[in-house]
Order: sequence, then structure tokens, then C-alpha cells
Amino acid sequence: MSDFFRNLDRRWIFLVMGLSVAIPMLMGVVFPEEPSQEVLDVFNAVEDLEDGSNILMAYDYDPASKGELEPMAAAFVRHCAEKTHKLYFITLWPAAIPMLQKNIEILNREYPEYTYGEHYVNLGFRPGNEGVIKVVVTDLKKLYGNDVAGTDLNELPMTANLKNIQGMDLIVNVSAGTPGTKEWVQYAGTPFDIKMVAGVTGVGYTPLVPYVPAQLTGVLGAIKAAAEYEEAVLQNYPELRKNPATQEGLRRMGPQLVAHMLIITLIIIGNIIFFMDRKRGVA
Amino acid sequence: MKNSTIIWLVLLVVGGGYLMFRTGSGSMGRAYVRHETFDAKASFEEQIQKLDNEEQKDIADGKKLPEAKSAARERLEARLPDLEGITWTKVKSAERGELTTDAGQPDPAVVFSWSRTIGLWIAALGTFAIMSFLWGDNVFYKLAEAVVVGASAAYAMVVGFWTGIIQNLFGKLIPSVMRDTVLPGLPSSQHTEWIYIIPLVLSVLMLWRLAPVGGWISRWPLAFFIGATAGIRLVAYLDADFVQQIANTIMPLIVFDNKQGLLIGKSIGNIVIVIGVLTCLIYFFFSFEHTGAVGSAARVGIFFLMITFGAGFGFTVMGRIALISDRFNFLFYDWLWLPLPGIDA
Amino acid sequence: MKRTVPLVIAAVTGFILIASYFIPYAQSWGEEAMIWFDILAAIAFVLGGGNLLKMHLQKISNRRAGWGFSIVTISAFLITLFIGLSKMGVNPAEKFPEWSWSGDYLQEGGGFKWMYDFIYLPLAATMFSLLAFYIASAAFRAFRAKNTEALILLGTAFIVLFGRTYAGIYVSQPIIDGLASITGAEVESLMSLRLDRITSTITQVFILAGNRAITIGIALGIVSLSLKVLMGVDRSYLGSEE
Amino acid sequence: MTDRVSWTVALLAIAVAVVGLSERPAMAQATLDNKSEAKAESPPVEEAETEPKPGNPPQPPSDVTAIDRPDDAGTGIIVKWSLSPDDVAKVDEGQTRKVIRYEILRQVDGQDDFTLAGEANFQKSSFNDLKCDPNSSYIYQVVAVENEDSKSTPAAAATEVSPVMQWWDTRRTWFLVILLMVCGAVIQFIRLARAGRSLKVRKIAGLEAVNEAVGRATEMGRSCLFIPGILDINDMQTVAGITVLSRVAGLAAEYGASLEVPTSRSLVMTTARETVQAAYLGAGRPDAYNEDNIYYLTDEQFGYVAGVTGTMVRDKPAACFYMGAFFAESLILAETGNSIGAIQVAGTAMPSQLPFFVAACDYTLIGEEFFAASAYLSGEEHQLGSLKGQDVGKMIGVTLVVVGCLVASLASLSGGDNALHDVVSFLTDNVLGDKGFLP
Repeated sequence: MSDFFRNLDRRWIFLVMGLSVAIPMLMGVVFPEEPSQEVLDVFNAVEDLEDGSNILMAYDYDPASKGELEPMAAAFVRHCAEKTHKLYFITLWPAAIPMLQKNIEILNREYPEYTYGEHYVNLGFRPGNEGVIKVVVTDLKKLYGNDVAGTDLNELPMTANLKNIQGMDLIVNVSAGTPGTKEWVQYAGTPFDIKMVAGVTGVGYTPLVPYVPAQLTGVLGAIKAAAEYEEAVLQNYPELRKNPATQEGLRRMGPQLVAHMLIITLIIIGNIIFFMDRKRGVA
Repeated sequence: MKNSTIIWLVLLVVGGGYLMFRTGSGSMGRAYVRHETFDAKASFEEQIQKLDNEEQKDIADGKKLPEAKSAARERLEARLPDLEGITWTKVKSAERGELTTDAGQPDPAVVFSWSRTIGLWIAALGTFAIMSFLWGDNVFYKLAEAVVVGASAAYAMVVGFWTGIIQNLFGKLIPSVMRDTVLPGLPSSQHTEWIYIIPLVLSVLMLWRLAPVGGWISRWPLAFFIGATAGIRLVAYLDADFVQQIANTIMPLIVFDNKQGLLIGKSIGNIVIVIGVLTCLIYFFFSFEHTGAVGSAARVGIFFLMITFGAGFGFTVMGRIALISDRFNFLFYDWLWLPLPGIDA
Repeated sequence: MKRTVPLVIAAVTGFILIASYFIPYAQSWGEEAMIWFDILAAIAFVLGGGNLLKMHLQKISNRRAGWGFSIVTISAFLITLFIGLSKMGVNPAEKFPEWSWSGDYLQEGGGFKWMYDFIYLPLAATMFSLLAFYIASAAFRAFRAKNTEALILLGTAFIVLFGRTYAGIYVSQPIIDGLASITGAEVESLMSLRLDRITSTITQVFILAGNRAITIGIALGIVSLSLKVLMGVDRSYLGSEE
Repeated sequence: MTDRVSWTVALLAIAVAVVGLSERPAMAQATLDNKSEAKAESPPVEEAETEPKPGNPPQPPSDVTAIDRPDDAGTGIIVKWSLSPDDVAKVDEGQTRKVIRYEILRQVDGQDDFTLAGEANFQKSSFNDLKCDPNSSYIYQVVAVENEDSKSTPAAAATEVSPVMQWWDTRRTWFLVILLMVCGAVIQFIRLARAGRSLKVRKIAGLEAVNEAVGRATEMGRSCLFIPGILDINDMQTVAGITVLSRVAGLAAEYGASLEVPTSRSLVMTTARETVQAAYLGAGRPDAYNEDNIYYLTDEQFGYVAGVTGTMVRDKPAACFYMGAFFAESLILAETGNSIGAIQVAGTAMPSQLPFFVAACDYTLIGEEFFAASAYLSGEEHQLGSLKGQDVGKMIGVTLVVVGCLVASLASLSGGDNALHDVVSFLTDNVLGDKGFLP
């Protein structure tokens, strides 16, 4: 038995891994979630704002990480829309332009009362990484003379009198790496104390913890936090449950769980072999 | 080794057969688009109408008319003549759910798209090709690798060209030319910023490497930017990551609240944090060998680091799993049209 | 000459930018410099792309192993480049119908968007998703409790893996209830032992401490490296006198 | 020579600082009870014309003051006011807010009409107008707004203000002190080492491994692979990676091992070529240098990974070095390297990637160690000085934390607010914060 595992071809592991995600997905297993305190901190940051507040939606993620971040990005959009906040979409990642479009389509589809230029605007992408943050935080129109469609920002009601993003009541940053949350904290949130929440990939989560709560009101870590956030939104706006798209994160937790268990099992087996070998003095 | 190969083969054969069957029955792997005709003149007249209505309202309210609006209106009107007969079809991707109208009739605006169907299949096969690397290096992976390297290099170049060079360089240096050609939306307030000669010159120096002689001149722009990087990062990191983090670490080790008295949980938490930060910092000291008191402190520090890494590992696993879920979502839902519980097709 | 001038350039630029941090009028210079860098980087693609072409053309002409794939790479490169730069299939921006070039290069329905959606996106995302498989095999082969450190690392990983799914609650809730019934304490008071709560504690206390120390260390490392570069103590990036 | 340059520039910076300190933001301030004067003083604005409206507009705010915004380049003015009496903190059930927002109007250089400068939500009593010009003067008015048809009479600040440009950001004075302490320490120790003082620093396992790895690659007659991260040269980690590369290249040249460096940025490729060439020259093997071994793949993260992993499984390098800024690809690289049985040494300052390198690589340089690597490997005594400097920095940090925490604890024990609390806030807000040099 142990020999079988010892010389196990890793392709078997790959196969099992694949199945452990595919099967729960096809069966649509969904587990209950209860929003943890960290998630509620983020939720309340959006919830407690007066309706119609200005929110900068800084979405810095690309196709490669959309699987992890799309659910929370969408949850943020829906929550803000429920609160009738004014949304300013912006990104530092060229690859994120289609991601912005995707989130804006949610508004068009589910919140027809949201009109462009009055309730939301898509500023799109400008190159320059954190340089862009440093500029827009003091002088938005220096880099963003016009929106993604080429409209002069002075002709849009939302942006006509907007000098820079210090006018924002909250920055919502969904980030998959650099430039991302850390840069927004360093160059916008902290120096100009603008309230800020973030949603990041699992890998990006731990390095941000030191910034909470002083420099960052809260962080959502990966799909689990996204699922909890969805749950929190659904609890406050039950009518959303009708729309299956609002439970994307919850749906994704099924495969998560099975795969986690698999990883744990693998680590255990691996170590059992390791110790057996060590006893025998093989290793 | 041997039997695993067999298993994989079986899997592939079964999978392939299944696909052929599904495709034959035409119940998967098709993409549809929604066509909308865009008439420039019409849309402009619409906008003007909108402005007029707002103007009427303002007059009714006895408000002063904002210049911006009336100016915008004039600009639109002035352009109307040039728009005669400019029309095109807008293409939007259509979900399978949109095939029929709410009434249930097939929606005429939604049509089958060859280009996207082909694309969908390329994407699906590409996905398999990359995944085949798990089996081992093979011709499919090599092919996908060759494509992705070439395509993505070009992708980066194109993005850099339109945003970096056109928008940020030419947009600043020759705004008027850009306004007449590729960037009509450039605000008229934008005038030539001569300072942008500098990056242009630096770029030329950089490209001088390609010249037969004096390639060393390209070190100048490099030196400029490495110097700039060093300067900017030095202050940025010292401020945000040194000073700020220390400030955040200064907290009472004994949290005392007038109402509830001593808050044990919070106090312990703070103490652990402070100990952790200090011991980890000690671990990083270069001046002392890790022996004696320093050694044991450093060891505690290492434990803290390991806990951090362990948790980091845990969180990352989550993220990575989410990524295959996403790819499978694509294969199952977008390509194979399998009914996934939770999303209605 | 060939090394001194660059050193002076680096030093002057660097120290001016450091000083600019303290002068309100100059505080935006740093951003400006980074925008310039982006321009330079965009133009430097000529070097990178050129090198890519050169390498593969050589490979093809020498008929070196896998030269066929080099052909694929080059054609993928050139085709994408052409489609992107020519804005193939892109309609003008709706605000500026009379400017035929005004459309966004990533416009829905345009050729470049097609390349993006059906070639770049799926391949990149799949490449990324391989990670999950690698983690599985790494978990089996690499994560061994060789020593105390490794043991702690694994232990924490376990807790988090459990705590970040419903399994955490499912496994630990009964244990807590059991404890409560034995000790007679209220369940609420033992809740902090539930795996998902422990996970939160770990993130809020241990990870915070660890990362904070790492962050501080890195900041200092960057400070001294930057200084060494600016003062020409470490000039390895500069190449030789030749 | 450059040493001298840098010192001069540094001194200049300090000089500026001293000058700046003596300057204080000029304040032009004025208040007056509005209503009557406000009207008399400022020509009627549109709201005034539309008065009187059916229903009663909210009462105007009072005590409008406008002062120069400190620590800026003369582009900002802070407008403050006391809330309109109708602007209540909490509206009771069923009631609607009487004051929805405030409109801030400004008159530039006494031109005759007031234009909208911006808006502030209810319960807000200040507004930063950042669209100002040092050469103009401004008069401000604040209007409480219930809706488009019901606005209060404007309340105005009496005198006009012009923003003043400050030459010194007083919020960062303390930061300068800390900056000078840390940098001073680094510079000083480097000078000491130059002067021949021998400095003792501990060994770092990962660095011993570099020699060993290159050596083994040579014995096995296989190549070394060096990945300088995936960020561009405008990231310090890449720069650090390049400095390590120069040492590795030096070793490779000595042993006569072949070194391959695929980069994901054009500029990194350029820099790496300069570096490696110099290293080979330094090792006296300029002939062995082959520019084509340092090549650009693609900027896109996973395109790059696909390329590199492909090369790995085909060329089977015996030693892999990952030194720079890494993201998700870290594990793909480390795992692939693992499967081809290469010695792997990694160094990065990306906390999120460290776990995988720690688990999958033979040696890992953690954060600060990575930046210290080039100093170690250079074998130059004076470079080690910088490490001592870093230790001084850490010493400063430790001291501040210990002292701060002790005082804070005493403060929290002593309960109510007292001197101790002031000390803590001075430490966190002034010394380590941006509240200026003195409380």
C-alpha cells in the first residue's frame, strides 16, 4: 500500500484534483455561510454610507484571476446599486478593461434606473501604475481628460466638478496584485485619509492584514469572503435571492470545500510516508 | 506509470466520443451575437433633443443656463452635417438565455456568429492543450505555448502603443494632431507639454543600442530611471512601510476600559502582536549570530514567520481552487452547455 | 565617462526626487517620472519584440530543434500585432463617428477583442489554473514536517484550510458543544475555539505580527539598496567600462 | 566622486528643510454673521433671484471662514462653516432632511458672479477647494440646499483669500528626521567599512547555497537558469535581483557554466545584458559571454511562465535562481524546477509568495535577506556596511515600539486623559504621523 503511494505518479494526483472540483460543481453542492466579523466590517463600510455617496470602484484584476474575484466584484456593484451610490469605475490594469465592462453590464441589466454620467461613469484605464493613483488623487483630469468612451469629463454631471478622488466617500478596490490595494493604500487611502475597503485574492490577503483597520477599513479574502459578503447582502436585501447570479460565490464554495479536504488528505498521506521512510532510515 | 497511461487514454477516448456526439446533435459549443444598427446622425439628434429638454426645464425653473451645456449643444449641432449616412452594426455577445424574447418568440436581433463559435472552440481546445502539460510536455502544449508567447507579447506591445505612446506621449506632445486623428476626445484644454520632450529623448537614447556605435549611451536613460526608482521607492517605503507600520504597532499592552475594566482577550492579542513583531525583527538582525538570548528570540521570530507562511499557504490554496472552478465553468457552461445547478442557461 | 556620467545622472535624479517629497510644489515630480518610465517601457518593446523575432528567426534559419514552433510564435506575434495596431474591425467611438480611428482598440466586436477573448484570455487563465494542480502535488511531495518550523507551517495551513470552508464549522461545532456539556460552560464562551474563529484570530494576531515585521525589514532593505545605488556603491546594473 | 555629489545634494535637501521650517502657512481668515451683509456685499446670485419660493427654504449656515490650505503648492483653500440650524444630525421617522447638501460658491478676483466650486454632504462643515490659483483671490459663499427649488440665502466669508504656496511640507518634518537617521546610519557604516573597519555579520544559509548550486551545475554539465522576477526595472526587487544576477554570472563565468536569463520586460533584458557582460569581463572570460542567453519572452505573466516552464522541462537546468518580484507563477516555477530535480534558490520580498518558495525550494531568502544578498555575495567589505545600517534602522524601530507600547500601557492603566495620552498621541500623530512637528 505505502509503496503504491511512495511511487505514486503525480498525474494521479492531478486527476483526483480535477475531479474533486468538477464533480461538486456539476452536482451544485452549496453549503451555508455566516458572515464573519471581517466581512461585516467591509459590508458595513458600504452599508453605513448615506445613500447616493460617491464611491470609487477601483477594479484591478485580469482574466487570470477573475475566477477568484468576479463574485466579490459583482457583489460590491450590486450592494452599491441597492444603496443608490454614485459609482466611478477606474482601473490600473490594461487587462481589466473588459472586467469593468462586465461589472457595468450588471448595472445595465439589473438596475435600469442607473444612467451613465449621472449614477456611474467608466473612467477606464491609464498606464503608469501607482503613478496614476498619485496623479488622480490630486488632479483627476490631468490623466483622465475623458472617459472610456472619449467623452470630455466636464460634460458629465458626475465629473464636471470633480477635481480629484479626494472627493470620494469610499474607495472599493478589487485587486489581483500590483499595482493594487497596497498602492491604493500607500498613495491614496493613507496620505489623504480616504476611507477604503478591498477585496483581494487569497494570496494577496495576508500581506494586507497589517493595514487593517488603521489604513484599510476591511479586506475580503478570496472566494470564501466573497460568499460571506454575498450572504450578508442577501440577508439585507432578500429580494436579490431570486437572481441566481447573486450567489455565484456561494456556489463556488462547494468545489472549494472538497478540494481543501483533498489537499489536507494529501499532506497527511505524504507525511505518513515520510515518517515511515524515516523510521526505516530510507530518507 | 504504465497503467496510469492507459487510464488517461481511456479518459481521452471517452471524452472525445462524448464531444462528437454532443456536437453532432448541435446542442453545445455555439456562440450568438446581438446586432444593433448605430446611426450616427440619429444618435446625435437624440442627444441634442435631450439637452433641449433639460434646457426647457431649466427655463421653466427660472434657472440660469449652464454655459457648458449650451456649448456642448452647439458643438453637437455643428457636427451634424458631417454625420450624413454614417452607420454601422454594433455587435454584442448574447447569452444563450437571450435567444428568445420574453414573449418566447425567437429574437431576430440575435444571430449565430461563426467567428465567435470558432473562437469558442479555439478557446476550449487551447484550454485542453495547456492542461495537457500536466500529463507531460507534448506537442499540443508546445503549440499552445508558442501561440500564447507570441500573442501575449504582441498584446502587451499593442496596449503599450495605444496607451503609453499615443495617449501619454503624443497626446501630450502633439495634442492637436492627435485630436484630429486618433484621440478626438482629447480635451481642448490640453496643450503641448514640452517637458515630454525628455521621455522622448530618453527613449531615443535607449533605442540607440541598435545603432552600430555608441550603444553605451543607452545606459543614460537606464541610469535616469533606476535613480528615479531608487529615490521614489526609498521615501515611499520608509514612510508607508517603516514609519506607518511602527506607528500601528504602538498600542497598549494592557487594554483597560472604564466600563468593562480589563479586556483580557484584547490585551493578550496586543501583547502577542508586539512580541511577534519584535522577535521577527530580531530574526532579521544581521549583526549578531543566532545564539544565546538573541538565538532563542530569533527562533520565536521564525515560528511567527512560519505561522504567517502557513496561513498564507492556506489562503492561497483557496484562491487557486477558485481558478480551476472558473476554467471548468467555462468548459461546462459556455462550451459544453451542461446544465449547472444554480445558474439557469 | 561611460560609467561616471550614468552614476551622476542616477544620483542627481534620485536625490532630487527624495527632496521633492518634502516640497509641496515638487511632490508630483515622482509621478511624472513614473509616467515617463511607462513611455520608455512602451518604446522599449521595440527592443524586446525585436529580440523575440531575431531569436526565433535564427532558430528557423538554423533549423534548430522545434523551429516549427518558432514559426507559430512569430505568426501569432505578427498577426496579433497587426490586428491590434490597425484596429481591425473596430468601429469609431459613438461620440466621434466621423473619426474613423477614434474607436477603442479593445472594442466589443473588434478583431483585437476577439484575439483577447478567445486566445489570450483562455490560455492565460488556464495556465494560471494549473496552479491548483501543482499545489495538490506540492502538498503531497513538498510539504513534509521535516522539523519544528515545517510542522508549525503545516499546522497553521491545516487550520486555515479547514477554517476557510464550512468544514471548519461542521467539524469543530460538535466538539465545542461536547466541551460545553462536559465543562458546563456556555457554548458562546467557547465559540472562539471554533476553527473559523481561530482562523480569524490567526490572521488578526499572528499574520499581522509576522507580515508587519517582514514589511518593516523589506522597507529597510529597499532604503539601503536604493542608497547604495544612488551613491554608486553598488553599480552592477551599469555594465562595464568597455 | 559620485559620493561627493550625493552628499552635496543631501545637504541641499537639509538646507531646504531648515528654510521651510521657518515658514508657516499664512492665514487670511474672516467671519461674520451672514444674512444682511452677505447680500449687501456680494451681488445677488441665482438663488437670490428665484426667492421667494413657495414653502420655506432652509436657514443658511453661519460663520463661513476661508483659509489657505497648509502644506500645499498654493492650490487649495479650506472653507469652513457652522451647520445651518435646519441641518440636524438625526431625522426622526417619517421626516425628510431639511438640508440635503451645501453648495460652495466662489467669486474669483472680484468678477461679478459666484460660480459653483463644489458640494458637501449634510452634517459636513468644511470643504477643500483644490482648484485654486496662487495668483488669484477668492470670496466664498455657502448655501444650504433642500432641493433645486429650495435653497437658503448664501452665507459669505467677509474678506477674500488667496492661497499661499508653502515651500516645505511641515507634515513631513519628522519623517525627514527619521529619514536622515536611517540613511545616515547606512552611509556612515559604509564609510567606516571603506576606512578599513572590519564588520562582523552573521551567515545566511541561502547565500552559501548559491556557490554550491552553480558548482553543481558545472559538474553536471548542465545550465543555470536565473529568473529576475516579472516586474520591470522600476521596482527595487528587480534591481536587487539584477545585483544578485551579477554575482551569479560572475561565478558562472569562473566555473565556465552556462547561464540562461529569460526576462519578461524589455528593459530588464537590456539591463541584465549590461550586468552579465560586465560580470564575465570581471571574471576575465569576456569570450564566454553570449548575449542570446539573455532574452525577452513576453510581458504577460502567464505567457512568460508558459515559456519558462517549457524551457525548463526541455533544457533541464541543474540550478534555478528566482530572485525578484514574483506573483502566482512562483509555485509553477518552483514545482516544475522540483520535478526536474534542480537545486533551487529563491529570494523575494513578496510575502504572499514566500510560503511556496520556502516549501518547494532548497533555500529561500526572506524579505530583507534578499536585499542583503548582493552585499554578501559582492564579497566587498564596504557593502556589508549597509547591513549594519539596516540594523540601526531596526534598532530605531524596536526602541520606538517598546517605548511607545510601555507609555501606551501606562496611559490606558491611568484611565482618563492625561499627559501620558498626550505623549502617545505625540509619538503616533506627530513623530510617526503627519500632524506636524509639534502637537
